[in-house]
Amino acid sequence: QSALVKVDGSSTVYPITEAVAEDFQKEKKNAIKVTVGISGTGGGFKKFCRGETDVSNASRPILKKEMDACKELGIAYYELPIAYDALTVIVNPQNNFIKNMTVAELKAIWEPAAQGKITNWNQVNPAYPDVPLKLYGPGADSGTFDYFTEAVVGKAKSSRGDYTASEDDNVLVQGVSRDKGGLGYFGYAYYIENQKKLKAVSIDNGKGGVLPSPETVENGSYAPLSRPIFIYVNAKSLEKPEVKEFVEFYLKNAPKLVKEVKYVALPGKVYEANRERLAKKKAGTVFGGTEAVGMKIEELIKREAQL
Amino acid sequence: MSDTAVVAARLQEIRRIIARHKRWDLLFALLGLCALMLGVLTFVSLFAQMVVEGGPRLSVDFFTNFPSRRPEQAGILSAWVGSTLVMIVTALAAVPLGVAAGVYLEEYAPKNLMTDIIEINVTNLAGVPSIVYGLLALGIFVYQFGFGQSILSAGLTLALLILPVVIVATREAIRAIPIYVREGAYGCGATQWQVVRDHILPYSSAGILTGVIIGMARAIGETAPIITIGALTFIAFLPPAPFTGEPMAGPFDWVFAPFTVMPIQMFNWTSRPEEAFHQNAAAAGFVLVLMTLTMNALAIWIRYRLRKNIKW
Amino acid sequence: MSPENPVMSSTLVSDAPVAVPLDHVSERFVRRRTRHLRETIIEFILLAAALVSVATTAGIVFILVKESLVFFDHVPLIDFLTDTQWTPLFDDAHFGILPLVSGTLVSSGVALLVAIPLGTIIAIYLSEFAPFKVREIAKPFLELLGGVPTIVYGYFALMFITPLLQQIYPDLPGFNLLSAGIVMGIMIVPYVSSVAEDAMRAVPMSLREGSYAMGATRFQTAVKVVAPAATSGLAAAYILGISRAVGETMILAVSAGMQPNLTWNPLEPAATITAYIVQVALGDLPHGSVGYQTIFAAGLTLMLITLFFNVIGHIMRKKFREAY
Amino acid sequence: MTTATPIVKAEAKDLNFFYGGFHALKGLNMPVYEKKVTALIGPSGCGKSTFLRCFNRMHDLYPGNRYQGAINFFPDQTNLLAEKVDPIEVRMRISMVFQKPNPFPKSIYENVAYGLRVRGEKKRTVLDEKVEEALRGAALWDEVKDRLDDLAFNLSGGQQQRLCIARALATDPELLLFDEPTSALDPIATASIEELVSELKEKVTILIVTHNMQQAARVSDFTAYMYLGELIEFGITDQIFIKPQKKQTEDYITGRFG
Amino acid sequence: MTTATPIVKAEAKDLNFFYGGFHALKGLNMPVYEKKVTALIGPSGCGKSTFLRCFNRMHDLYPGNRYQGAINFFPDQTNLLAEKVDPIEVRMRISMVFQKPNPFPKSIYENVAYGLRVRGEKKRTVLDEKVEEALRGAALWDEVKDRLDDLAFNLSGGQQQRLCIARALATDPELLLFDEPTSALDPIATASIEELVSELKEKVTILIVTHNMQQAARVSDFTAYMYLGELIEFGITDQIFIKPQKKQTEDYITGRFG
Ligand SMILES: Nc1ncnc2c1ncn2[C@@H]1O[C@H](COP(=O)(O)OP(=O)(O)OP(=O)(O)O)[C@@H](O)[C@H]1O
Ligand SMILES: Nc1ncnc2c1ncn2[C@@H]1O[C@H](COP(=O)(O)OP(=O)(O)OP(=O)(O)O)[C@@H](O)[C@H]1O
Ligand SMILES: [Mg+2]
Ligand SMILES: [Mg+2]
Ligand SMILES: O=P([O-])([O-])[O-]
Repeated sequence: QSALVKVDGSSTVYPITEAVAEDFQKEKKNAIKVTVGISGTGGGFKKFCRGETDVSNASRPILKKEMDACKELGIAYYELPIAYDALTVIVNPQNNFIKNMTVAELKAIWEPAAQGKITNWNQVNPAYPDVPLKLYGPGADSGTFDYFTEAVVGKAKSSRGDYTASEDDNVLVQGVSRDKGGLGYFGYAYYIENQKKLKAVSIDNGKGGVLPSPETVENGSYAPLSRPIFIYVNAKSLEKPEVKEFVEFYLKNAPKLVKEVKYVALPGKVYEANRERLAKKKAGTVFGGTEAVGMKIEELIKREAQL
Repeated sequence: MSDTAVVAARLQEIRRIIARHKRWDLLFALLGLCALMLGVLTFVSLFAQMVVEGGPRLSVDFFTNFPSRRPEQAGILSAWVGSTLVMIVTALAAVPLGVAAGVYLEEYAPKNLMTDIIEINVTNLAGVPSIVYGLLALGIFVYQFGFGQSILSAGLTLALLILPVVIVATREAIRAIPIYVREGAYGCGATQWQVVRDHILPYSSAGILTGVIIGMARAIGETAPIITIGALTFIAFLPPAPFTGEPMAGPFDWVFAPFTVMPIQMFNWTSRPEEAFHQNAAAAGFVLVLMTLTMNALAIWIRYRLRKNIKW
Repeated sequence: MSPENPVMSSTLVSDAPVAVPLDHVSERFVRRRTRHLRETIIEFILLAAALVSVATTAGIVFILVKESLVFFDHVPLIDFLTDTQWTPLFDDAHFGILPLVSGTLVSSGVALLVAIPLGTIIAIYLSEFAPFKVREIAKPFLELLGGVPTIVYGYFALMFITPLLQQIYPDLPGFNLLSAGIVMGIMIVPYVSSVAEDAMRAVPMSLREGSYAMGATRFQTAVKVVAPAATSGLAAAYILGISRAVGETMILAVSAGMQPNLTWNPLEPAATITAYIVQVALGDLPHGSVGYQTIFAAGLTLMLITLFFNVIGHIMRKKFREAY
Repeated sequence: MTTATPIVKAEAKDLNFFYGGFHALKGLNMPVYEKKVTALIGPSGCGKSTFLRCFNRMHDLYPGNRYQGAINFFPDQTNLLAEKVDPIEVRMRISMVFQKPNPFPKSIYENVAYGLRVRGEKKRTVLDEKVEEALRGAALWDEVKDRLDDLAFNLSGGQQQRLCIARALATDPELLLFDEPTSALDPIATASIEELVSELKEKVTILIVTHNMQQAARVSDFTAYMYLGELIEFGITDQIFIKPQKKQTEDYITGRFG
Repeated sequence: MTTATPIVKAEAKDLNFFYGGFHALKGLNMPVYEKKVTALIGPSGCGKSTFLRCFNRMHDLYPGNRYQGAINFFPDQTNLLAEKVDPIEVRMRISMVFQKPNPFPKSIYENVAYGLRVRGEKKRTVLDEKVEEALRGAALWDEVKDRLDDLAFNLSGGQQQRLCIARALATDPELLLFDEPTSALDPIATASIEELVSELKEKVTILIVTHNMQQAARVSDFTAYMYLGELIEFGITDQIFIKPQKKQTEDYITGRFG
């Protein structure tokens, strides 16, 4: 039986891990095998906390419930942020009255109170024309949704419900690109690949509109909609040489591969910090079982240092 | 009025009525043809679209490569092998189980409340969403029986999923066997099992096959339940072939191997942002339909051979 | 002689055989032990196979009920049944199943409005009108419709049918139950048409002859005699179709909008029970949370709905079958 | 038997029939006289049913069947088998009752009304009247008049057969074909149907197939004996049974056959 | 007719039979003599087939059927209808040939060999020998000896019926039941089967149902006339046909029935 590294979890993180696994296997000439599954962050953690997988992809930090489950079986883990996903707010390309939106405007649109009431662009801002407002977003079971609501509305999972939801972001792309009054949000990669059909909205967080781009994400100016995504590594698995090699390979090659699959790489020092944590065996999460919104990279590193 | 005149008048009346009714005949024949064409054309256009979009991706490499982040290098090797193996397990489980259940209900079961309950139960299972089968299988096959996230678990899950179709088809096929064939066999002193083995099963096999085909066509396209029980998406190696490798694999080791299947690969590519992956998805869809087609063609051929010898 | 004692018109009758002891059974006619045992074992095995489907149901029900019980600890049943909002994963959580039920019923309804007439017409056409060759070729072809991956249908609805409908009805939202239902209907057509055609072909030729002999046309024979005579088989076909429609997932997840919306209007977007279950089962939610458990309560509801239809269908079919 | 020369209602002329490659009827020539009962007898498989079913073009329902020759129908002298004659038109004039009662899965009323509805009759009063008349004609009215909405399947075999006769009568056919109408019935039902046939011939021409020679002798005016697809002998029933011209016929009738 | 006193092979004693609630056979008492042909005649629906099928417990196949009384079988002195008797053992000794030829969709050889295979015979030589013997016994050997692997369906109706007889003969039954074996056949096939029956009785006891009185007269030694589930008259065939004791029987036989 040749060495095997088992990874499962988030579909958002999947493309990165797939790229890493592919290259890793090539480099090891198939002496070490890697498998990657997609059962969602929640499904991934379920397996992870039963000790069935070595690495779990996660598009959000581990939550209280999952921490408890892991603890129950004595599973310790390392939490490694590996990339940024810039949540991108997009509108139909024919929409020429929107270039820039404030977080407050987004909140007015998405907060629960808006349900059934804010149905026209001119209700968002009287300067906007009389065009029906149609909303598109990820399903309420996704990390993206949790993050967006917390960042925009101010409370995780607090959102209006009358929007078209899909787990498949391409469906959202289709929706907004065919709907003149459409507005939606999803991962940056989908915007990059569909720039012809969509228009990104720059986000004004008090300091003028900022469009998502690798630079603005990395320098922290695209806020509060850039979120880190993670892999979690089973501490016991890490004692196995194949898992150790894989994770090291992951951290080493992440900057290059993350870019290749159209996500935004974290600053080099984060990967550095990750390596250090592994070396110093600093297990656990820095988020305490809750969503962390708008956390700057610096803050993240600082928190990690406290582990 | 003469007799002839009366008849002539009547004839005229009849002809008028017939002409009127014939219009309906024609209209309905057209309507039927249109309905048929609607179905057939939908299929043809779906298929054509997959060919047009995915055609350029079809090459030997596409079949022999593992998944990759680079769309032009990504292939479906692990997926088609996985689908084939899972289908084998599914067929091996669903066909005997479904046929045995059908035989029991049709030939053995006393016609009482219990049969009614089993009958309702079977049709009811046909309406349970496939993902629920996945949840069940995760608990039973993966954990309870300890089969793990393997080809075996997946095959059995899909077998449960298509069981109702196989059972219903089996029963219908058995019902079509004329009663006098049974009587002839019993008349020779055959026991119930001998009648089933020597007559009922051979003569109903064509109809059973139809049910197996419909069921397998559904099974090969299922995604959700297989994901639930833990099929992978990236897997760059194949299950161990019997008696190969180091240490040598046993004859059935492959059933416990991790795997992926075509619809998962396809689903994954569909939801990727890059357009090029969507072409891969179309190509995978094309291959999937082709696999279904092959399965169907095989079965239709067998069915034809079986039917040739049997006409009541 | 009385009629009870038949006339024995010959002397032969007098030499009646020796009286037979009442329950004497000669060795030759007693049951062979091994054979009987083998038959019993086989019957038992077959019964066991039949019980697999029962066990499957039991397993499903067990899982659904077990998890639902936890769910109903958090959510009163009355809310579940009467609340008109389904937002279990939102901060302001509501647990009214009705929007999902309405979505399920409307989408299935649309699908059946497509599949049943279309399937029936095709079945009648194939069994009563089409030349032999057309039937033999068209039927397997149609059956292929059931083999196209449903995700392909989902995109077909979204990218082709919806724009097409928007040509006719410009106000149609990009996601709606109508186009999802239509495509689902097309997918189900072979289920209905194949089984229905089998049923109609099984109608004895003597009934057709009776009708034609009265001077009826093909259409009259098909509609007035053959179809009514095949009612039981048609019902089976429809029930299979309904089951398939109610259980379908992917098409709806892709093209219906996934928006829990208490509406009976197929022109609106909505979510169905199945689409909701898949979405959550494969999503980010921590397992074991109330949000995750909603899928079991939803699944249980769906199962009860299908059970309801199935029992009605079963009773109806039995009644019709007795008519023969 | 009446003494006046009977009128020809229909007449087979050099009639041949083929089931695909099988030559089932071989050059038949035979008249059917108006308002008489003509019986077709002969051993099993000799082509009686095949012949009968030519009259209302039943064979058109199955592929591969082929007619040759003519069945001329009077008074309009139509060749029923001609290409350009619509089989539906033929069947509207010539009704048939089958060996096994084959009522439709409908109510008694609707069964009888079926032929009328097929002809486009919708008026309830007309239907009511015709249905009653036909049921009376088939000697069934008294038994079913209170349960016209019952399913036809709930009738006994003999009643079902009489229902089928009523169905055939309702449309005032010019010729009535019976294919062994009593072979599936018990003796009591058989007797009542034989009686009915005798009554019916006052109004309509009847051609009846039977494997029961006693029945042929009882109900028919003319009898035709067929053997292996050929018409061996045709004549007045009494003559056929008392003094057949052909040895073959005699053998068959006296049971010394084989 | 032989002159020696015949031996009783089987005997119905107060036999009643019920299809669910329907009382189909009413207190039948009748012997079946060894190596003789006994014919059952009577109008359609009188219970001939029902009676015949009691002998090999065919009714056991359907739910709701009920026997009462006994059919005693000799020399075993066993009541075939007794609870403890295994119907399969009964059928292994009492073969049946049905009204419609019902060969299995298998080869000619396999059709005949089936009864032997059911009994566990696997030796090819034994099978070959018995199959040939049975086919010769059914007067079919010469016609089919070169095509034993052909499908049975490719035979003509008469050949199929003889094949079914061969199938029944292959297992050396003690009693052979025929249910209207020629009613679906043409006269030539009928004649050959009647001849066969006459030959067979040298080896085996035969009980035959027929609706054809000439046939009964030709082939049987004893005849039983049934009516509405009752046995009206039983006796030596010649006596029954020439001088029946009952008016009812006479009426039926002379065709003056109804
Ligand atoms: N559909 C068919 N295809 C081929 N041959 C047929 C078909 N129907 C009947 N025959 C043959 O045609 C011949 C005449 O059959 P037909 O049914 O007319 O006989 P019949 O005189 O009515 O016999 P019976 O008294 O048994 O009803 C028979 O040899 C029969 O085998
Ligand atoms: N399965 C059954 N259920 C109920 N009644 C039946 C069943 N089979 C036959 N009968 C009835 O039993 C009676 C005797 O039937 P049986 O078949 O023995 O008649 P038969 O003398 O063989 O007539 P035929 O000459 O028409 O074959 C008939 O009245 C028939 O309707
Ligand atoms: Mg006939
Ligand atoms: Mg009978
Ligand atoms: O698969 P996700 O957890 O990233 O939605």
